[in-house]
Amino acid sequence: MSKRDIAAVVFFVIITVFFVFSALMIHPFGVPENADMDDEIIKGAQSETGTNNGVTSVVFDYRGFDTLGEATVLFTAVAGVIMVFRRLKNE
Amino acid sequence: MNEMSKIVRTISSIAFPLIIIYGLYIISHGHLTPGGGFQGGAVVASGCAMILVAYGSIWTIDKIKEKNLSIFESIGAICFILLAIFGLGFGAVFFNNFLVGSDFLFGTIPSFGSTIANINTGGVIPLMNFAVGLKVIAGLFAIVLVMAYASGSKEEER
Amino acid sequence: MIFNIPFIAVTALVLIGLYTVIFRRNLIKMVIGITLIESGVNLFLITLGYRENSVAPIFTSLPPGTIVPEGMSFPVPQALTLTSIVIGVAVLALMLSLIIHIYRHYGTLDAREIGGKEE
Amino acid sequence: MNIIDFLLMHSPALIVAIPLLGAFLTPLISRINNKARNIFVILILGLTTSIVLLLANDVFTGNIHTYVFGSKDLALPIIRILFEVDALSAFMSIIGAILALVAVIYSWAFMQENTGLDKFYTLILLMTAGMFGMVLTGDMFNLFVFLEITSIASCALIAFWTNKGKSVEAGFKYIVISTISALFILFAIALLYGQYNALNIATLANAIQFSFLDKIALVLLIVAFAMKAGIVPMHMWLPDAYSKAPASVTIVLVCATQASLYGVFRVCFTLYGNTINLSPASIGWIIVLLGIITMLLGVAMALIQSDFKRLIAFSAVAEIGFMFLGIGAGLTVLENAEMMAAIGLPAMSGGVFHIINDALDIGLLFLVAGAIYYATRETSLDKLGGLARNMKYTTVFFIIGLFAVSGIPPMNGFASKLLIYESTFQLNPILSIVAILSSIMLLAVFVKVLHSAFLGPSIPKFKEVKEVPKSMLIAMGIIASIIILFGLFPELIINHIVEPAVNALVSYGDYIREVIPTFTGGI
Repeated sequence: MSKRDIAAVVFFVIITVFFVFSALMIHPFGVPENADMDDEIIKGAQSETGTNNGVTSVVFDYRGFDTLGEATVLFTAVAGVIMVFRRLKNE
Repeated sequence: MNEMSKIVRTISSIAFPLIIIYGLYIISHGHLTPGGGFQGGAVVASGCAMILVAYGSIWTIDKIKEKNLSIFESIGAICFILLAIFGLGFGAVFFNNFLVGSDFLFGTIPSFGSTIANINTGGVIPLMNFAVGLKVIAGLFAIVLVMAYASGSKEEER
Repeated sequence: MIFNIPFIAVTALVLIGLYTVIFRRNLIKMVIGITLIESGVNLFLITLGYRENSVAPIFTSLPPGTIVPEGMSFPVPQALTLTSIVIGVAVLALMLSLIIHIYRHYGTLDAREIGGKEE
Repeated sequence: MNIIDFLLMHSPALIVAIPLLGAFLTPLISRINNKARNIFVILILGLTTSIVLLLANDVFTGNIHTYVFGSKDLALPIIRILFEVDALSAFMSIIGAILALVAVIYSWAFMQENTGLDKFYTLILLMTAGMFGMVLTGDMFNLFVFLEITSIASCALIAFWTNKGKSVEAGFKYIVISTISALFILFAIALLYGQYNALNIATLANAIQFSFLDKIALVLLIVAFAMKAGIVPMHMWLPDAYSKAPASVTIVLVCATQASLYGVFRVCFTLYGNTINLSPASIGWIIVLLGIITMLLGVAMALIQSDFKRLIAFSAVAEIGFMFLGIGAGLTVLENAEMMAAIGLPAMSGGVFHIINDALDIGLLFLVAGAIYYATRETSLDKLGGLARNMKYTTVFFIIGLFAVSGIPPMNGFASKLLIYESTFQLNPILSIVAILSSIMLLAVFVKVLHSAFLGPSIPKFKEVKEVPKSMLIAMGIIASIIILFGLFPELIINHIVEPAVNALVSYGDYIREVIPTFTGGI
């Protein structure tokens, strides 16, 4: 095995340990420890944003700027793909 | 990509309008039921991709150029960011939901708890859903179209 | 312990993906690995937002007897997952189009062969 | 309310929104003609730069700006996205604004002969907007989103010359590295969210218990950001990406790398600042060691390169080492107030000052390399020669960059490196000797370039080479004049720009207290 392979194995083992421990130590499924932010959002969703859908109220109102970012990511990818497949001058 | 057999083309022509209507329904009811601009846009874009697969990329790129799709995408994105900037004029901050509680379009506020669906709610959210929907339709279809055309034209060269 | 199955699935997905990215040489397989890691992370996010016996946070025709807000699952992780899925699609599209170009230039998809070749 | 107050109040949002709107409009504007598009892009970035300077001017006096999206007041618990601008964020956004503006001015002539330019400018604007978002945001998930915008845009731009296999390969390498690191960051965010049900940086910093899961999240965050910032064990992608991208992209890419460096600082100092129970001294020594290794490796690799752009890329790696040396040396004495005033603050201001100097010096050198490529279509040092006869201005700019990067007065590199040498000498003489040695080696590297590319006998192939067009000269001139300005008046810059940033880095308490008034920790 080359040095590079050994480094890859070590990296993989360390990350494995991290992920296994985090899956073991996080709170049990279905019993969150803390719910401040989400309770506040569910309570306010109808009166503040006028939507019946809590998820949409988060996506487009409470965290609307994230959605702008998300739309921008898609825009970036489209621009990137079209640019990569553009017609070059000498072709 | 070459066009497929006549059976496939006919079936996809029949299914295409239904898929479009279903996608538009998901977009326009985003504030009431599960779904929204991204999901509905993805449905419509996959309908368009079905047409692309059935008729072939050369036929499709004759009908609609990726440049035009890119313009549509820009318009969707500009509408979205303008709706955010309008909040700055009305409510003095970005992403202010300035239509909620007004007598104008989509201004009704539903009562707390379980309610029946009323499409005239949500403030700017339905408008944003439409803007994002337009953007996603044009964007995803442009990606698929460009990639299909580029990988297809290479095959012909060989 | 049986209730923690989603977390086990998350770990499995992430580790299979990571294994594929690190130890496979084929570029398409690397991309598949990245997609697997991404699904694992998305599953993790959405799992964190579940409360026992809860319904989706949608008020239209709510089942009678639902307590608000305790009887509803969290909306924020769902929104985050939505964002992360769209980002994943964008990255996937770009990676695949670069792979098409790499294949045109080098005629192979093996990462090591590409690294050794001159143009 | 007059227009200045209005702009100042909304500036955190406008700094991101204006380039985004510009990017969305560019495909429409480029329908008119190319000249209109170029002017439009320059105008958009000029407007953004002026708003950044307006905001920075206010922030450097000690205010911290917060901006809540969608609501006027800041209600607890924070459920909306929050932008929080302190002096460090303002400092980083100044770098980004200046270099992005220079990059588009340079591109006018440099990219003129290429196709697909409307997408090129769109992506440059998107990359700049993503960078601003990364440094201004106060929300972890928002940071992830903007990180992705930056990396997708830069990946597409690195692969701009798709007719060259190597640049497509560099782009692919970059996107794989950045996607994996972004997914690590997302996983760490999910860990934090699962425990504390919050995404706001200040709220999280207040709530964090430093449990085992938090430690995992910390390691994942630091590994991911360090991978993107090109710190030594994870720098493989950096020389490829820097050397294969068009020169005007590289200069923005330098800023994007530094925005990731900002991510490391924000995570270490603010998010975990209150709870990290390793002593700052030991973290400081780790950072110093990392800096020394980065420096030596970068210089050693730069010495053996024969490709001009690759050589500059490796010296960029070495420059990152200087920043780490300065900031790490400051951390080692953080707990001792006397030593801090005597050694720590100068060392840290040297390190932070070097961030902006590195961006300017390396940026100028890449622009010179791009100019040579434009004129001769060649970047290999073995084939170049005698260019000083025909390209007088470019040679002058190269000499300015050479002096600046190797820390010779009266350039800006001297000001920041002197601070680092002086303070590390008091800490441990070996450190400063190694730093001076690397500087001298950098000088040797670039004198070699000067000799082989600009001086020497003229090569028949390059007899007809002409000086590059005006827009490229103007772009290089802007950076060169800023370099000389910083070199002539270092005190002014250090007092008004660098020291507020250093204070923001050290005193994380103010950042948290701006959102959560009851927070008591912090220096």
